[in-house]
Amino acid sequence: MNKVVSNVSEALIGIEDNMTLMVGGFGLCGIPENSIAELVKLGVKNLTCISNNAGVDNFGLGLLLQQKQVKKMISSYVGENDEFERQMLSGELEVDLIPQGSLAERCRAGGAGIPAFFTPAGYGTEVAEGKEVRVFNGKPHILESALEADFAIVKAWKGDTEGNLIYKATARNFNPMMAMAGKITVAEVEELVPAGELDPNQIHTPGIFVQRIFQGEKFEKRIEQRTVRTK
Amino acid sequence: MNKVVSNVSEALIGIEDNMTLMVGGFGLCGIPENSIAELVKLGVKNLTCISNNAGVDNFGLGLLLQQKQVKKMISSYVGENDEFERQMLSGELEVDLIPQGSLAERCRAGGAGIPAFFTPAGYGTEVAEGKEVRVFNGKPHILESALEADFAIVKAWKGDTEGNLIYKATARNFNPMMAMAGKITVAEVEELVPAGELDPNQIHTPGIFVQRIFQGEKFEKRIEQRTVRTK
Amino acid sequence: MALDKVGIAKRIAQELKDGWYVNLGIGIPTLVANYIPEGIEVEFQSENGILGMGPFPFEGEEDADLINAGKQTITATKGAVFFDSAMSFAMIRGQHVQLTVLGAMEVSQNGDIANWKIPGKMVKGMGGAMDLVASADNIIVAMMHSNKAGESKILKECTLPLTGVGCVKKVVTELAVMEIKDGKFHLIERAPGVSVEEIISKTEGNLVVPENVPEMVL
Amino acid sequence: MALDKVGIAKRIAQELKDGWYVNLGIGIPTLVANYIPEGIEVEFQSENGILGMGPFPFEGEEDADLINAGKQTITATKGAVFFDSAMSFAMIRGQHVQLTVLGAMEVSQNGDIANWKIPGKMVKGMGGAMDLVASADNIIVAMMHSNKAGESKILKECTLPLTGVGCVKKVVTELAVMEIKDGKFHLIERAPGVSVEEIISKTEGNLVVPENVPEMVL
Repeated sequence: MNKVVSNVSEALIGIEDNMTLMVGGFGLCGIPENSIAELVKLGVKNLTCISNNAGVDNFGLGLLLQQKQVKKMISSYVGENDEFERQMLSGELEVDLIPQGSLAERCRAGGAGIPAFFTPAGYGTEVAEGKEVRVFNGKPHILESALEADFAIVKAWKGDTEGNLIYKATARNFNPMMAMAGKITVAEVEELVPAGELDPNQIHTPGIFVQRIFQGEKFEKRIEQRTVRTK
Repeated sequence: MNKVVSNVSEALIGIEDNMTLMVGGFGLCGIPENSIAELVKLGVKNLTCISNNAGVDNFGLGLLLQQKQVKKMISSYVGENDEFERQMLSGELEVDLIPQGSLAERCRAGGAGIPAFFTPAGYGTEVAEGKEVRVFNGKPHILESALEADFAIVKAWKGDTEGNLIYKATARNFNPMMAMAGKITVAEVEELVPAGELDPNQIHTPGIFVQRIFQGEKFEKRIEQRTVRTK
Repeated sequence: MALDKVGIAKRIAQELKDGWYVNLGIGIPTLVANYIPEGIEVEFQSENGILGMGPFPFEGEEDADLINAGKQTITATKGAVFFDSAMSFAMIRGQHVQLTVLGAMEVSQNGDIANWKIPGKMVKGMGGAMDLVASADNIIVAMMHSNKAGESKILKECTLPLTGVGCVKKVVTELAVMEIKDGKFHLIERAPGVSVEEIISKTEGNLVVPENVPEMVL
Repeated sequence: MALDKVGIAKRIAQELKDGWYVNLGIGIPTLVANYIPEGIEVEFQSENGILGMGPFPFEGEEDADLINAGKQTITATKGAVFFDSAMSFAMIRGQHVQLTVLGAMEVSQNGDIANWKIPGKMVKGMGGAMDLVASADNIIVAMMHSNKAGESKILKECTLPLTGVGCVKKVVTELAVMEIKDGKFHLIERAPGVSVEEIISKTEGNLVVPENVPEMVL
């Protein structure tokens, strides 16, 4: 089943204002750089973005925030993204902050047909407001619901023409669950190979979850915190 | 973190009458043969076994059924196992039959600290009896709870001294989720290698879930339905 | 003349659409893989953990670690993937599989299906069937119209413990293709040489029969 | 004399036990990895998807695809594993990680912790902290005893939005080691040269002080 599209423009056909997008990555690690650049170019607005964080001010999803293309962020971490924090505190941007594990599991649940599940994370905090609480084994849990998206945009290391994906190291992060949860899932990969070249035993995201795949033109792979030791 | 034990006897130390065991495998594929043989030898009784099915009459978990070591099976499929069916119909054996996907997800939930989740599988059937029903997106779902076990016994293709596991082809099946859900997880592997020899990007079960690992002495790998075509 | 198993499989294969991921149950459904219409590409999922199931292996090339949900030795196609059971049912429950074909002991006119248990007599277990029928949008049942005693299995209401409720969309038997909608069976096609009267007489459930019932073209 | 950050990290490192999997938060907790007691082996999990986190890479060997939860470039030890975020929090939520060390803005005497938000002023987000504190059996907080204005952060009740409820077991500050039980802080050790009186004066929450409070040995 050939899922290959010729370039990023073709990959993002159908993305419109007001849509909900999942965008893979953790910080600047494992983010779909080419697709994000294209979203800026397209100028689509009022997006709801589900992404663990929003990159930094001038890279990653931070670029969409700068252009005011995002209406709402569903994330676990703002961190060092000043523009994100500013827009949130000023009320320009709606933000739904949720625990990182719940975010990951809610994406997986969306892809796996599980509409809701109980987790202890967030009990007794703002996160639990308005959510059902139930005690299991003497411990209170809250009911969390599945997340889905019109488009999920993920980044992988290698992919084949059938849409099978392999991620590298910690660039895997949220990408596999988001790939499962998109009505249309777009994968940009560093290296696109013919079907049969990847070991079927070693695929991280089976191609059934991927509708479109392309080889990204350029990956800057910016490092957020370069920490080293000397020899 | 060295998880290596010297043999199957050492691996199963602590297994006692009345315990709950998860046993990996689907049919005779990916079953922990050496551990099952040892359980027969140990003669532990009144076991509750969580396993997709119970092998065949004279191999796999069928061996424990023959020896009347099992009080209760929690499975999705009886299939062609006549002794399993006989003991169930005669009432000698308690059986909790649950949908295969729910079984897999309940094991994963047990390992992942999710006490319960909603699934559409089984709604309107015997499986739903006594379970909470809730409608999501217009579709009724039932609440299923997590499964855990005193011991989970799994079989992998390759493993390293840290307990990291890689499975082969469809012998993976229930092994990864059961590995997550055992209080003590025992892995028997075809090939045991030093830490660092397996690609960290390609581990199916991270060693954190495995308490004991050993190289199985002998794997018969019996085929249940040999189907071939001629050249 | 009533169809044989191969005939049923051939007719179901006509329902396949290009680009679909398909789960085939044990028995007749498995045969569907042999009759994929020309010019379309589909991929077969087996719930024990493979996407891209290929034909049986050549003699001597069987691999005990590579089986389908029927425990038969199989092969993997180019671009196939192996995964665990939780991932497999994530695909199924999450409706990423476009078509499920499975067998049944009974089907009712509101789309209920029973195929896992005869109380007191026989218990095969539901395996993955309950997940499949509760999740799939598109379910085709491959079955015989009557049981060995000659009693209809196409019923007003199922008598056996259910596998799923209101989920079957289409039934293909040795005699007919029927759609289920509005709480009734709708006769769509009849097997070559089989009369509408025979189908009516062997169908216990409410059957809507249009004026013209075309013969299947296999 | 009050401890510096390294001192706090060194003291917390004494809590490590052989065979533990440990999650270290951003900031002081990260430093704990540098002071693992001799003769024991622990493995570090970082919730963005690695088990077996090693030291920072040598210059020129940084890999943008290999970072920790603080977005710092790291290395992987022999036997390390990479995984996705769902699997990572399965480990955490499923209590497979034996110890979590994290920072805090406030801790209360019943074990509540606040560390993600100052309403109207600052929002970092909870990241993985809510999952970690709700799940871990063993949580140690590394923090300063007071804020920059000199106000105690060791409180009767937290004033900031909570990260978790009744979960903190132990607090290590620049002045003291305190255990939390029965709704009170219990002074266990004091930093070298720091008086019990100073600790009492800087602790707003109820503090149980035994007759003899040993100095930390670092």
